[in-house]
Amino acid sequence: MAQDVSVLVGGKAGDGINSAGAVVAQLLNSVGYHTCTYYEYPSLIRGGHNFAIIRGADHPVDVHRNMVDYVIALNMDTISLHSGRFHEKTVTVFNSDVVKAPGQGISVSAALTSENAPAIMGNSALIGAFASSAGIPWDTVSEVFNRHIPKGADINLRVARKGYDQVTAVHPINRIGDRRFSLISGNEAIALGLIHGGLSAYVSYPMTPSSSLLHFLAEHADRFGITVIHPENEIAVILMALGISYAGGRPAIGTSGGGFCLMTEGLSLAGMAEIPLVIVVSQRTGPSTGLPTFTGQSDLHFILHAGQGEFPRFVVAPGTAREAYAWSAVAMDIAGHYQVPAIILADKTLSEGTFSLDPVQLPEVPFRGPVLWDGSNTYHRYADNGSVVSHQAFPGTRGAVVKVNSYAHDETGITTEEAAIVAQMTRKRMRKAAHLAEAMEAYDTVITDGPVHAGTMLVCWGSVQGACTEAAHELGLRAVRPVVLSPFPEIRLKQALEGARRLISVEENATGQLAALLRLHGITVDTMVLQYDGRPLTPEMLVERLKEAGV
Amino acid sequence: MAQDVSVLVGGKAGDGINSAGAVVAQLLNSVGYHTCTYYEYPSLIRGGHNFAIIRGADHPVDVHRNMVDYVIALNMDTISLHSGRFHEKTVTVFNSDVVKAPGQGISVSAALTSENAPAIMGNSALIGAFASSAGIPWDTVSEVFNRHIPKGADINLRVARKGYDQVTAVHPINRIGDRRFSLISGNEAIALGLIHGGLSAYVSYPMTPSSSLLHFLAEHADRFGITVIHPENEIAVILMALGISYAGGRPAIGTSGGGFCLMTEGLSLAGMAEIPLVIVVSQRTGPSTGLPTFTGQSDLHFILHAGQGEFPRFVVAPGTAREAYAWSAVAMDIAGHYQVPAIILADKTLSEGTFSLDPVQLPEVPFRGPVLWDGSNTYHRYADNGSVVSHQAFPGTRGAVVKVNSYAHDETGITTEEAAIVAQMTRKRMRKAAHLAEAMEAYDTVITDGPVHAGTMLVCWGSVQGACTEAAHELGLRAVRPVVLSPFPEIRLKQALEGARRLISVEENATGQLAALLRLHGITVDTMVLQYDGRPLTPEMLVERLKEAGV
Amino acid sequence: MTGRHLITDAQNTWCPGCGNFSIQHTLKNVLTDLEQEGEDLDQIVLVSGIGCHAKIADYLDINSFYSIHGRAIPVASGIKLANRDLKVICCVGDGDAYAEGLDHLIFAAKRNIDITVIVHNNRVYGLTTGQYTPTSPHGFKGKSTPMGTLEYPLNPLELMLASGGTYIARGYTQKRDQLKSLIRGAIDHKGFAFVDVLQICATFFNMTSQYNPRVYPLQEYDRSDAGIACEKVREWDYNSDAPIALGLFYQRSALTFDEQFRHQSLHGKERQILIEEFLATRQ
Amino acid sequence: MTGRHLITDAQNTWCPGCGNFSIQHTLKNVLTDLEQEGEDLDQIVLVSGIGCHAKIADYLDINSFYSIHGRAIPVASGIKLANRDLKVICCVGDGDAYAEGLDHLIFAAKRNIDITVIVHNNRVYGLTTGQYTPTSPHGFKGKSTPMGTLEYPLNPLELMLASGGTYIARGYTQKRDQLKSLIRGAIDHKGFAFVDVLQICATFFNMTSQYNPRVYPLQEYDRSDAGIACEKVREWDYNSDAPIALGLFYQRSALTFDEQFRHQSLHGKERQILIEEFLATRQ
Ligand SMILES: Cc1ncc(C[n+]2csc(CCOP(=O)(O)OP(=O)(O)O)c2C)c(N)n1
Ligand SMILES: Cc1ncc(C[n+]2csc(CCOP(=O)(O)OP(=O)(O)O)c2C)c(N)n1
Ligand code: SF4
Ligand code: SF4
Ligand SMILES: [Mg+2]
Ligand SMILES: [Mg+2]
Repeated sequence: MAQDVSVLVGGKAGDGINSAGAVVAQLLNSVGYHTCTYYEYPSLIRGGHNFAIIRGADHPVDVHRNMVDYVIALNMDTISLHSGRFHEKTVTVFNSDVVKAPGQGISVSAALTSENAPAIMGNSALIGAFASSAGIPWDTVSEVFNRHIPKGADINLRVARKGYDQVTAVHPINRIGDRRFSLISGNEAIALGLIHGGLSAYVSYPMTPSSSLLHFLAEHADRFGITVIHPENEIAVILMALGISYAGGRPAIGTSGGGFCLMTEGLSLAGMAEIPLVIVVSQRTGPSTGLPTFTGQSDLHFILHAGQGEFPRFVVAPGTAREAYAWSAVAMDIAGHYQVPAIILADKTLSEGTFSLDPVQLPEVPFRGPVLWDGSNTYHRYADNGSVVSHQAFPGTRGAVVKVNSYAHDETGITTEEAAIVAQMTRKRMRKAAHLAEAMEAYDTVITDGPVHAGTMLVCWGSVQGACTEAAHELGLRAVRPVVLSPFPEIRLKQALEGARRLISVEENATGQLAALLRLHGITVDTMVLQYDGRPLTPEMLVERLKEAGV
Repeated sequence: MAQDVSVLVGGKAGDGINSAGAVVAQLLNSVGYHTCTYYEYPSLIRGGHNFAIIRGADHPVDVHRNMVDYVIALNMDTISLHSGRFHEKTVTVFNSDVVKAPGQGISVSAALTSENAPAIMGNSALIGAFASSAGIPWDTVSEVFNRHIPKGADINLRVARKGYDQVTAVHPINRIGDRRFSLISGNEAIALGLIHGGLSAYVSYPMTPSSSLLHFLAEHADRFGITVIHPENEIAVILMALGISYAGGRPAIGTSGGGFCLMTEGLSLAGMAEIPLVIVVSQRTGPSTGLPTFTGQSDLHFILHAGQGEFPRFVVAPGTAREAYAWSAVAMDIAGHYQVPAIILADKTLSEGTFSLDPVQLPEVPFRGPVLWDGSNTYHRYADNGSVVSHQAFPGTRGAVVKVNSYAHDETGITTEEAAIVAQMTRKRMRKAAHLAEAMEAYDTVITDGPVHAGTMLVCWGSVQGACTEAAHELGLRAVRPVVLSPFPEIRLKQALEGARRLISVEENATGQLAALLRLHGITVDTMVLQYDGRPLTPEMLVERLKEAGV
Repeated sequence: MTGRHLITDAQNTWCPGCGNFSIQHTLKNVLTDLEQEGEDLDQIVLVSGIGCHAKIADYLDINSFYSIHGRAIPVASGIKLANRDLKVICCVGDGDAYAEGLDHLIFAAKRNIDITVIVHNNRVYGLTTGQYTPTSPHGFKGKSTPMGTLEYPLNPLELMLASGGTYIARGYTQKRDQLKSLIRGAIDHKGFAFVDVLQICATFFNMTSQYNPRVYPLQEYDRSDAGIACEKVREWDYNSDAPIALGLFYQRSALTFDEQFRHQSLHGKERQILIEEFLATRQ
Repeated sequence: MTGRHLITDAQNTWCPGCGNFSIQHTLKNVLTDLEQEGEDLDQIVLVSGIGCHAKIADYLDINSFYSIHGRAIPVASGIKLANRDLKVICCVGDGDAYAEGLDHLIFAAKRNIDITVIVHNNRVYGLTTGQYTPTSPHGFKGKSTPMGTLEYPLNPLELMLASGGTYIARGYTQKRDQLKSLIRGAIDHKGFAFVDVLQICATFFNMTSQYNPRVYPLQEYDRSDAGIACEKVREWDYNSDAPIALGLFYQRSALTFDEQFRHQSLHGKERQILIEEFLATRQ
């Protein structure tokens, strides 16, 4: 039987649900499970209901499930709001000081008092109790605490022990392997991918759900030798980054939809002036401020068309942390090589979820590298010499006058209004799109899963792939997903979808944006399953929705 | 034989080509011609080559032609740069002080000296000479000057007379009617339409080719009882306008692509908060600063998808000044009624061109009017009571607390994160799109011209319709054009295109944005004729391009 | 509506000890006073940006425009321009008004548009969980600057003085009576009124122990003297350990932007005639 | 490249009599001097916004980034951050830097990033054919304000002083020698240097006859005294008929933003190892 367990930890904002969730995930990690963790919290700092669902399995998992096997309840809401997630055998571990429920209550206050520990360590008692109820050996608990809560591990462990000792194993989670994965969030995977791809500077203005990317890179700036800047607003963000790129740096920027709006003028400048730039956009529920801490997939067409005028762009929507890592590195490379903006389109579920990454089998990323001036001939920034791109030189290079320009310009970068030159330079820019599309044939731009001959196929993009893949497995369907959205992998997608009698798109928006994109490429979706309340689809929810749709 | 004459006036920037063109157009207007005038000028204040092509005909005309029958040359460039436009019988009138050419030279300096007139009046001498060469009676010249150059008409007329007397009629332009039309630019037509639609305030930051809309409305603010504001930047523009609209005003704003980028965040706010707003976007050659004084049609998809998240919007692209007038009024009404952003998508050719509008047969515009709160029951800004839209009330209304919100909100306008309410309010907003689409059935959303059974059909949008219609006439094709682009008139367009064996899209961009939009709606374009050097297509250019394409 | 409750049913989600409570309470009291003096509260509009501070738009049961981050001020300006009878109050954050949308603040002051801007200046981005803002002290260790900022803070009062503001004040969330009189004064002031409120952020930047010993009320002087005001304003630069003056630093009267517009409201037929008249000039 | 021509082949399209010629000429002379003193002109970068002024990017044959309206300053900041060896000069317009992108100017000053900003302050939007800008005098009749503006101008020097600028100067296009020394001083200054240049717009706002009788060179005083500088800066408010001081108003030395970043450049393999090391901490 497949090993697959889910643990819910819930409490008030400010109760430390995030770190409790992280420790639980590490406990599962320590006994050999692949994990993923979903965090849900309202847009406020204290109070309100926060929860995490940690799932562990003997196979890679990218999505949490509705039903949970263990509940760690810091407050009563955790029981009452989530009762629908409990099954007969769900083990409940709770703080008996504030929660009345059947199951394993322990007095957190008593545990704290006896160890003379501060209130903030209360979670440790419950984690200890959970570990015990799940039959996780004390050694493992102790190792995880020492490793991941280095500050105050001792006293935390003493508190945890109080909880551990009050509870007996109800429903053991067995050790299933000896490998431990690295647990990282989607945003961390993006950050590491960017670094792998050569990142030299990250510029960003905080905006959920992209902020943790800024925080992570700021924290590790010295470690990775990068410059991290948080300027006055998103307009400054993109323009600074373009300055950095022009001067030879390799910048990325990050934001969410509202901040991206303010970057669109700079995006068009990047397109016209052919300045490499990577932009991470993590989607949340829109429009406008919307639900800032909830997920969504409603910015696809905006991202594909943002900025006045026409210019090629690379858009990739990774669906897993591993893909986020690999494609972020690729995006850095593509931007640098083709001198185009490259957009990594994520969403809250991916950005803020935590996933198991295999640290010894990191994806291999083929690098093209930038096309640099070799110093011969007079340097012309926009030379149209038949090659794919003009050669880049950076200011400070001896003998090169490097002129970039937002106006229509000639090969030297000087403004022109001459019709023939304008048309030629437009073709030169647009040509890059064709080359880029060709180059993409070497990458896994379309992911497929499930039986090739399934009559019904699901098509989706981004993080919703987790639910799609599992629902498809359950229902015997095929799941197909374009990872790269521009240039659109039309041919490969058509091949992947060949033979489908019924095509169902699954998206977290209200209009079916992928379905529209498919239609544009001659692929007709028969049914759309749309989810737009900010909550990500789980496999169970999707199975139900598919059954409603007659699958 | 059809009467159809074209006059080119050329000189340096700062030479007053615009006003010379306007006077020539009025001369043709005075002898009963329908006119249109195209202005082309580089992005600079003095020097550089400017020209105007004025076309007059016995039928409505919306586009200039390549070939001209008269040339008024203020400088040598006008002859040398445009020689390709001259035919055997082209009459050349020029300033012999600076131009050497065959034709009718007059010494402008002599004319000025003899009348003791300032240099700036030099054009009058050439206009006089042109009028004479075209056989336009002196009375007509005198009347036009008195009417349209009220300041200094006398002395201008004396200078004009000098030119008039030195030249004889070569190729007379006969009076063909007694009606005079009103000559207005596309931007003026938009302005008047907005006023007709109830405009109370216009907010804008200057940006070519939208600036003349700001200038016109600023100049006539008192006349039309409107408030005109030019704030610090485009972000302030849209947010101020949203404040005005919320408070019960009826604002419009205007810009071009680069400025529109900065408005996208406010646009999404308008969508979420359901605040009526009309936005005029006049396109120029992109991307980025591009060719600021040249035309383009490359912002369609950006306009259709701008702003994070999903919300209904109305997008109309008028093709003529008359349509600009009518649809601008409609846009005001639609925005107010459906509480959505309404975008009028123009381009430089339409915005800055001058056209003949029949002042006694202004288009009739059916008005729906806003849906207002009647004072009964407690006021809830976002009441979802089964009707198409929530009732509007404005702050200051006794008994109504009017709360609008960029966050996901409940019916009262207070922030919510509850899944069910979020989904319900999303549906409530999206429902407006369906209602709007239905309402559009009462409007002429698709324009057709030419034989119904033509095997080859041209499809286009916006100002390029002028060239399309004439080329279609010449080649016996059918020309079809959606005026409304969102909600897209799919059914009507399919009806209009029924029977086409070959469908050719004609657009002023490099990727075929209308063709893509059609594909999205199941209509496949076979051939695209694309023009992207900033110069509008003329009928002759298009005929040639179509012939090259095998038509 | 009179004698109304002024507080909505929305659940309040500020952290315990947050200075926003104090501002909300003060504003509510000011509104209650106004109502008792015969003002119609339906003529009040609250505009907010996005941030912890901005939740006040949900909490106060008056007309409100809960706008977007950094952009409350142009919204407020538009509202005032469309209806001069409204009293428009803007509650903005320091990230909001001093970073994302600083230009709007400066231009509102320049225009002397008759609105009131209350900055909930907790010197940190609260809602996005603790990054530095333009008024955070040098070396502030926030999530985006874990090694400490490399910049010195702006002095918003000095900027306002340089921008033409006609009512410039600073309050503190722990001096409620004074805060009330400053906010009331701002609302009563005809023209652009600016109140920088030192607001405690209990979670990310609790400055109570720094502020309490340093704050003092400004003494009497001619409030219309820009020279003295400038000196007073520069006494504390939002970074040093200098004493922190609280009160009204500067006030002068001047024409407002909004009062210079003539408002005419034309109806359908009138518009039609004016359009036809205009078109005749182009014949 | 040495002894180079410095002027491109691009056709110059400024109006006859335009003050931009003077700025271009001055800048060219400064560059020539620098080169003669052994500076490598390949290390100079010019960044411009959009407007008449910005055409200087086409005309000077040096590295240039012809950016977008209002946004030259963040571009320049980025360039400096990426390569501290470059000398970065920003030529911006008054519409550009005081309206569309004012916040960037203020934040560049606040950060004291080591770039030079030269504002071609013709007090009008030239390229868009004559609208008022933030420094146009009250009542200015431009195309967007045909009845005259209702606002008073900003005093950019005062704003810069309030924002932490470390080199604040004003020049005039008809005082070329002084202008040259001010620009040279700005380039030599380590930190954020700001030169507001009163520039004649021959076509839309020719102030020659107003400026010529009023301008005078600033006398000696301690340039690092912010108090005196403030007084001097406030003497003329860009609106009144007061005398117009030209020269360097204020200068002080301070750490720059850019010099506080440690630059490390890691290569592929090093990055890989660091990533693996990091991932191990998450096991
Ligand atoms: C364009 C944009 N960028 C970023 C954000 C994310 N954001 C929301 S609130 C906030 C900062 C709030 O700080 P402040 O204005 O000081 O308010 P506080 O929470 O401290 O009251 C930010 C950056 C946003 N909503 N919109
Ligand atoms: C976002 C944006 N808005 C508006 C414009 C149009 N525009 C181009 S230049 C300019 C004003 C230039 O004024 P200024 O900066 O004073 O420069 P000057 O021409 O006077 O040198 C404007 C508004 C633009 N290019 N981009
Ligand atoms: S984070 Fe700070 S500002 Fe926000 S609610 Fe909590 S205490 Fe108040
Ligand atoms: S319009 Fe003014 S600023 Fe522009 S080039 Fe002409 S004189 Fe110079
Ligand atoms: Mg704050
Ligand atoms: Mg200017």
